[in-house]
Amino acid sequence: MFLAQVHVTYKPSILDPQAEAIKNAMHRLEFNQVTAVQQGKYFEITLDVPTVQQAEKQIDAICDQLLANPNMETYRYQVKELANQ
Amino acid sequence: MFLAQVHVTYKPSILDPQAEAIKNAMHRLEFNQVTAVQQGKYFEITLDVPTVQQAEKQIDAICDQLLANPNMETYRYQVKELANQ
Amino acid sequence: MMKFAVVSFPGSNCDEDLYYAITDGLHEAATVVPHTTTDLSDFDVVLIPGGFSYGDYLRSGAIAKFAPVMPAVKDFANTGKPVLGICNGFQILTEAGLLPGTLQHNQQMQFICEPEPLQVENNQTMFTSAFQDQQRITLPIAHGEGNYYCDEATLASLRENHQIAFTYRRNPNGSVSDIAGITNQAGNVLGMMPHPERAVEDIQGGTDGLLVFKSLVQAHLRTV
Amino acid sequence: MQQLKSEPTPEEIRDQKPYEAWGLSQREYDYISQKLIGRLPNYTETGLFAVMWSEHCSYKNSKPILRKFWNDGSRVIQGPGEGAGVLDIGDGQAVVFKAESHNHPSFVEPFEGAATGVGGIIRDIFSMGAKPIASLDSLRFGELDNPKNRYLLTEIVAGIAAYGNCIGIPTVGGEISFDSVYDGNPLVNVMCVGLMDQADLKRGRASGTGNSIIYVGAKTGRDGIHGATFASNEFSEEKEANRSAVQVGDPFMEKLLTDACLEIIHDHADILMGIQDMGAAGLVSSSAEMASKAKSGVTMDLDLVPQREPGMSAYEIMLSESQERMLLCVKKGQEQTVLDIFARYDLDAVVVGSVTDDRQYRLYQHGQLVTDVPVTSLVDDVVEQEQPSAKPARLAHVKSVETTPIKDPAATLKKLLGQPTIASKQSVFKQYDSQVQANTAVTPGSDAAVVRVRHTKKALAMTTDCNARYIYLDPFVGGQIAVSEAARNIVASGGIPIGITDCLNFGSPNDPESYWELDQSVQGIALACERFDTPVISGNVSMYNETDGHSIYPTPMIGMVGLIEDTAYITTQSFKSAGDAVYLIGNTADDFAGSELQKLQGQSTPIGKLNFDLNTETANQQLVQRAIRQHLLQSAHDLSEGGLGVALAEALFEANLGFEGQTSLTNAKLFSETQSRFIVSIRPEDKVEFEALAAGQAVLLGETTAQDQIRLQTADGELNTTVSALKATFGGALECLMK
Ligand SMILES: Nc1ncnc2c1ncn2[C@@H]1O[C@H](COP(=O)(O)OP(=O)(O)O)[C@@H](O)[C@H]1O
Ligand SMILES: [Mg+2]
Repeated sequence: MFLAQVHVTYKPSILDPQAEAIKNAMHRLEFNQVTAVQQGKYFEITLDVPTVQQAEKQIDAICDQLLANPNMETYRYQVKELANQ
Repeated sequence: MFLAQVHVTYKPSILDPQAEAIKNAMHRLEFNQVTAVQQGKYFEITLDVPTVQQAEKQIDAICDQLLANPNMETYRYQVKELANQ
Repeated sequence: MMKFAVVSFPGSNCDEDLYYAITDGLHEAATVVPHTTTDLSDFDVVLIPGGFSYGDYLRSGAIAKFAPVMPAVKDFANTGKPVLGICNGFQILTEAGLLPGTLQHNQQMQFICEPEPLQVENNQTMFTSAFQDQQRITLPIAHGEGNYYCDEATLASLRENHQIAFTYRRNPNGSVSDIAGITNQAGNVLGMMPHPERAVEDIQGGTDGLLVFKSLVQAHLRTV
Repeated sequence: MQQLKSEPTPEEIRDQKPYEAWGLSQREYDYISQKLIGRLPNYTETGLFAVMWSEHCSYKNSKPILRKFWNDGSRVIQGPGEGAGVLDIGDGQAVVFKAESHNHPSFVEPFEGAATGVGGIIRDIFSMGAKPIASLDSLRFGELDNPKNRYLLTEIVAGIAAYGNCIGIPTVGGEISFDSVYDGNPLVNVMCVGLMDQADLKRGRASGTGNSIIYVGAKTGRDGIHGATFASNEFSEEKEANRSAVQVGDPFMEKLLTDACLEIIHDHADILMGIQDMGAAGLVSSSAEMASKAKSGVTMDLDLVPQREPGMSAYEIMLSESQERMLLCVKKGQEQTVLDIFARYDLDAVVVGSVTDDRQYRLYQHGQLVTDVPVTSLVDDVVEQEQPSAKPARLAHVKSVETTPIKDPAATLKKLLGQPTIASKQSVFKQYDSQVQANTAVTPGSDAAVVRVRHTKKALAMTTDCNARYIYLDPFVGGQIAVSEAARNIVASGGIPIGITDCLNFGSPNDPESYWELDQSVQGIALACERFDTPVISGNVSMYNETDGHSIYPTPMIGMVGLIEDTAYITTQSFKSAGDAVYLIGNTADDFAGSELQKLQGQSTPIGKLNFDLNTETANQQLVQRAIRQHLLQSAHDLSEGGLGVALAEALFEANLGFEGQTSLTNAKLFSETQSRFIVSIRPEDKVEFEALAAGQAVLLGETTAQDQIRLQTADGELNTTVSALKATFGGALECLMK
């Protein structure tokens, strides 16, 4: 069993209105030292495959096809083996 | 300058219809070895404060007040010092 | 009679509205086909309705693009026959790669429902020939993720190929270049955020939307 | 009776009395154990009784009062007591509607609380066999200078929008008002309207021994356990920490559930014996009520119930308020037909039990019998509690009030238009998809919303209304006014009022003054309903709207539906063109008690005496109805908060028109809130005919112009200002206050 931790974030060139809104809210709450906010999605995916290679291959495919929109998003991930229960 | 990487996820008892829908989509794409999907939000926050303690204190406050909904979500974070540009 | 297919995904909610726009407004034949359909070749036009397919979870249209019907939609588009995606339908067509670009969250992060003044940018398409050139019209919008985005190069090619069909006259959501609707390069796939099917009878507050469907009838008459 | 190891024994329950914290009194517990079941209830059973006997499920405190409502009338097909009420609208069709409150959940978790409120009321509508065609919301908040109230408004509106927009039911209208009494106690009431063929009517019945009980929809989790009892207890700041009650909605699943259930109702009515949604108190209330109404018993195996979390106890499974779940009773042997349909919609559906003939309610878990009590003991034997009632001290000596003369009516009008209660709610309602289904003929912003009935000449008008400041001054008269105002909105839109639903938002029933207010306002509502021939066909009671002993104004929200027999009668509030004559229907007196002017002038708690006459009200409404049927009216608008001044301004905004005229009223009276009034506009060529029809009930005020100016000569001055300035204030005030 493997656990993949996947981060999907906007490409730097994309304007993210949500992150802007969050930064503004922080400033309104007087957290004025916040200079930048980036926002993304986070997934934890548990896979029942025998090897880390297989897990990575599947996560790559899942990200490409489903989790990230290649027009505006990039992804990165980490795969860990889970201790047998 | 510090960078905080913040993960906000649902508490385990909270219904997450979105994660369910994503898991079902993976199965429909025949990634049948996926046994669980958890979904959350990811933030990268840059803070212009002198010490790591101050950064942590602010991030705690920001998470409590803004980023996480204490009724349904929990958060965790990591703070790193950024190399001076 | 022309045959319109309205593709219904789980979570589509404008499928019935489109059906009635065709049958009651346009007086042509329409069939609502489920997302499990694998052959659309019998139809003259394929319509992809608005709504929240698969809850619009993850990203709008992201899960719908894998629905069993989608290969048939692509095959249909490849034959050159018209495919029209409205609102969520537009989002699905971009996710599926049938149209360039993406629809992001509205700039003000809120859903917007209101009558929207538009301009017809290109009346030389299968979907707009019943309009005057540069005609000013009003159609309802109702979306949370209608902020059209594409990169500079894509925008330049959209302009060059006259793929911009409709623009907003007062940009409601932050779309690049006020874009409200675009076609593919071949001109037989249109995606638009405004809802023409909600403007086909006087009682709905206007009938500008009917001209989109009338254009499709004109285009069809030219082919037979 | 089986006892699970970790749970207290019946004797421990008797001694430690955990039921008191769940809202079950000692008397009730003793009555249940000694009289109803003849032994000590175990842990699960005690929990079931606590929730089924809560005010929210049993209406034990309010029932004696609710009986005073009037629910007859020739159109009534189904009155109160089912998921929703049903009225005949001709052609074999019926309209179905009900309103529901989600006040406490929306305070605790505003987005999800409001969203699940929408989800819940929709299930009530389609469970009757109707297609939901429209929703309306009625909201109350504290003043917007408090950031908490701005947050609540933002999140609650976003929650309503998220659910309604996704499921594809247009939110076509509603109301919002603000007063500091709602600090810590916002009101979130949602009304849903459905349309059906009368032949499709279904009810919540578990009938026919041996028939199957089918569970369908979302899996059961631990969400909202004790939500019902939670809603039946006073709220205190301390309990803000009590967060186990948070439920999350999934409108996508509800869309599938709606479509699948309606398909079964249409195509397999013969094998579907009954259907009900799992609302408050989830599985236990739906199954027990379905058995009670069919006078049968029911047995369920809880191991078969789809569960989201491992290790749930029987108590948790039965009390869970997970959303998007329905319970069906299906003919034995025909289960597969139903299961196949649900499978096609990707929905979990399971046979979890069956109907028995001995009227017992039995639950099994892990092969053990964990509950065995008479169905009637859960549903029908609840001891009603008529509470002591007392007229509030503030009403002992009511004086009439006078208002200070107004020198600059334009300034006053501008201020009134900027009050959040009066200002345009467009920034809210544009977040709602008000047009999906493509039948909305009048979108939010006019008096009532109008939704046409496709393929007929008919349309339905709908509105929600309640001026709680009037109820506070006089609940009996205020109750009549609430119904009358709703009716006025329907009539101004071209409809005939045909029925109402309500949400009775009150303080604690244990407070004699609150109880008196409830009783009086129900009697006022009943009286007006009988007069307008608008039976009360459904409704909802929300009591304990108190925070730390401070109660809201009594707020009995009225949701009314009207029938527009011909879409040609549809009328809106906006003037249509320059040169039309503008008339005021109804007399104007010094009615400043509870008015927005009074509040603006610094009297935040309303004072004074209300003045109202049902005969005048009916006469004026009939005039408008007749004039519309004779196609004499270009527009019609009822006068409400802010009186004539505000109504006149509102009628000018949409078409960017001006107005010029004169009146014998004083400046101050421009803002009097005398009831039973309308302003209407009429083409010059129709004036003679209208005046003959009105026979003295209407006075000519002036005419519309093409100028950006409103000029109205009064007895002691002149209202004179540009319309565009007023429009900017009216249009922008709410957004401005939200910043
Ligand atoms: N919360 C809301 N949701 C949808 N529509 C609303 C809401 N609040 C107000 N509106 C709309 O704004 C208009 C004016 O509302 P209101 O001032 O309450 O009218 P009235 O005084 O005639 O009852 C109505 O069309 C109403 O439906
Ligand atoms: Mg009104």
